Amino acid sequence: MAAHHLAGALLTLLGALFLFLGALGIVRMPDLYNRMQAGTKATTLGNILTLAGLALYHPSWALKIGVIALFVLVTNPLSSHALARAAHGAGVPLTEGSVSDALAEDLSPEGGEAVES
Amino acid sequence: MKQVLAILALLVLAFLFAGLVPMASKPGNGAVGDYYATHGIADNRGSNLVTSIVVNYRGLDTLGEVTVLFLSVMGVGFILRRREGTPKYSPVPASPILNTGANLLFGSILLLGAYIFVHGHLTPGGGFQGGSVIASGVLLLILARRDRELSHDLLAWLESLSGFGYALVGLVGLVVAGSFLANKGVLPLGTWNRLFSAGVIPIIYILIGLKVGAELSTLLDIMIREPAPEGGGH
Amino acid sequence: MDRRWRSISIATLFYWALWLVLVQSFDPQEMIAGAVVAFFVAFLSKGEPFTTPINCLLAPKRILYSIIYVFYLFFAIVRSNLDVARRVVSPSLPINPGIVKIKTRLKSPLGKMILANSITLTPGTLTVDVRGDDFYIHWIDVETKDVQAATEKIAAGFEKYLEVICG
Amino acid sequence: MDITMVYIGTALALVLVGLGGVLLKRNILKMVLALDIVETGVNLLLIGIGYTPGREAPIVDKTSFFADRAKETVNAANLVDPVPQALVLTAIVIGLGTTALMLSYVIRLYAQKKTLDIREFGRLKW
Amino acid sequence: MADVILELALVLAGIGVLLASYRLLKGPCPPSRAVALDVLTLITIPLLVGAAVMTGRAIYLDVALVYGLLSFLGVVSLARYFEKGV
Amino acid sequence: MIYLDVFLCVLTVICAVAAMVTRKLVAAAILAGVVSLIVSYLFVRMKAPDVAMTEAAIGAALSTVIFLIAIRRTEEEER
Repeated sequence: MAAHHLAGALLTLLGALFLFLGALGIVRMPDLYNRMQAGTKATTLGNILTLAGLALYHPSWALKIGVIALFVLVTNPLSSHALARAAHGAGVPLTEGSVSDALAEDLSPEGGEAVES
Repeated sequence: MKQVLAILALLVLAFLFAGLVPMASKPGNGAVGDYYATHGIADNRGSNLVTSIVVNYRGLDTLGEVTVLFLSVMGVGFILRRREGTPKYSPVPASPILNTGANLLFGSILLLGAYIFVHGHLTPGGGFQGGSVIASGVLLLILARRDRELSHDLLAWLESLSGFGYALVGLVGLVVAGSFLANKGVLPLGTWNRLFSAGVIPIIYILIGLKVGAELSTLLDIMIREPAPEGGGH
Repeated sequence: MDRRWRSISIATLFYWALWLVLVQSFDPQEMIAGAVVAFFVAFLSKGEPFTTPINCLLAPKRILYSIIYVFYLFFAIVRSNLDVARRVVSPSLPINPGIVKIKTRLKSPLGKMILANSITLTPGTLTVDVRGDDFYIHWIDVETKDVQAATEKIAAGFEKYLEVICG
Repeated sequence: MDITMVYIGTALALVLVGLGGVLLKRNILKMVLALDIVETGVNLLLIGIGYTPGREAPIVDKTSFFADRAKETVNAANLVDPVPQALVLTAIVIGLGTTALMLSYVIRLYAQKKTLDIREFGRLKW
Repeated sequence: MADVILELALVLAGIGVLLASYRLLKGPCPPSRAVALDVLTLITIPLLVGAAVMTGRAIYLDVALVYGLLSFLGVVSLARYFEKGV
Repeated sequence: MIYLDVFLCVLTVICAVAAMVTRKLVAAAILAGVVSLIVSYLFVRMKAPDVAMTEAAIGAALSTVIFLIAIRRTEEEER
């Protein structure tokens, strides 16, 4: 067994751990925005680590797997941002105990109250 | 009453299906599949046997299927015909970040689509997949940018030209090699597993890719321009 | 040669390189087909990623800063992922969320996009909206509501490099 | 217990669920969605019928697949059946076109009666 | 050894799918389900690449490539739907 | 590997049932998208990369978006 197989498998396991943590995050977190914090971005790192591990496992495909990782790295924050913006625009409330909502303050004409939670 | 009948029918179907599962999972290929798998390379020299079947052995069916797709897009255009006023996209602008990202990614999506249908005879993929990928790229532009109008004339031209080219390749086969959409004897078959090989298969698949991409883009554009009902409560 | 054609030719080179990575071979047939396809793609997308004023893309300072930026971003991602992992696993769920506003000095759309994506990619912060120069950030652990201080905490590290890379 | 049976069972279950939706639901849009699921199930069923465990995808990109390299014949016992794959490949794209056609009918019907309940469209019955 | 670790990674990813589908099926509001969809697609991409690595044939990588580039479009279109942009 | 496949098969059926049962049409569209996502992975496992690619390209965005367009132009809740 080659050493790069073992290293690749370990890296993959680490990535899978982050994938798992991201999925755990969207179950545990109280509101949409926090779910996105934990969910879609821990999985991005998990994705990159997993793909790096698999590339190490099979080095002759490293470039192509790298292209996949690059696509994920560019596209995923775009979709997260679009979803967060849309959800805020559609009035999905922040959780109880949120500290501030500067966006809602700037949007409402009086500039006073935060949105109801 | 009807519901009870429906549930009864579903139960009978479930019973039948349960008997069908062991029957359907017999190992092995059919006789036709075995023939195509054995002689596909000798006949067409395209590595991807699925592509050989779609474009060559069953090329006429594929022509029919492309026609069905064209007809359904035409049907959508006919049903959702705008009656009055200028067509406008939805007034809600997308985030500027998404806008920039769409510009950044559009070229890569187009390139991926082109890669897929150019390599249809070597790797998985082909005209249908590449066309859908290109339509997805157009969808990204439609979603992210409101200022860029899709040129319907260009799409229509592309669509009809590639359809015409498909039929023309078939006719050339009829004249040169004696049967519609023939592959052997029209172009040199080339060497196995290189890009310029498999005769007319890559040409036809590129044409199908352009046609499907143009059709699906037109479909999306027509559907997304249909105005949402005024004050629909949501 | 005007600006449009220059950006199209740079984009052609970029797409050609991407094509060669995808096909993973230097067969001359692939290279010819790739050049043709890359030109068409660059033409159709109007030379898109390279139209914004990165006119001296090959300036050594920019390349150096880009490489440093990639490493900086990667370590930021790892560090804050560990932070979020700690929050997710711990039973009491120690979060203190809220939306704060920051101001950016970056002007070009590309720079703003990279900044927003970097902020989104580092967990703990999520770009919710962008209006002009104001970014609205959802912060999982709000330390300050002040615009200046929040900018300093969230965006200053990225801005330092991005100002050089794409203005 | 063969893995193929699991796949085919899933496919048939999807068909059944979709048919149940078509028969029991009253909302036209939901019925179109159910037909979409039926279509997915049928595609899965066709591919499942062609699948044999242990065989490879029907793409001959290695010389080891050849039975006779000079005559260019392939050892068909190594490959899964390519015919269902060719059928399903086009069926998916056509399915998108027909779904879009159905949905545009749905949009027009809603514009006329402001409801999607199938019982309101009794006039359309033959 | 390496195979065992890969299997373990697969199991972890499978539990991730389970948790994400819990949020998908329960999700109080549609945007939460969209987040679950996002996570599911992101878990699927390594699964596809992993399937390619295990079979050792490069042809399966193309599927992962298509999915990696196009999967975000589903979430973006959902987002545009929520802000009434579609 | 095989256990994961069996689990995903079960999940597919559960998602399809949930898509039929739920009254919110958007949720149904998302669930149908997940069904097509998992089915695409199953196609790869069944050695059909061509079909998997088609399903990925169509099911990832196009079929979801046409449902969303239709829902926006009609109504969100099933009554």
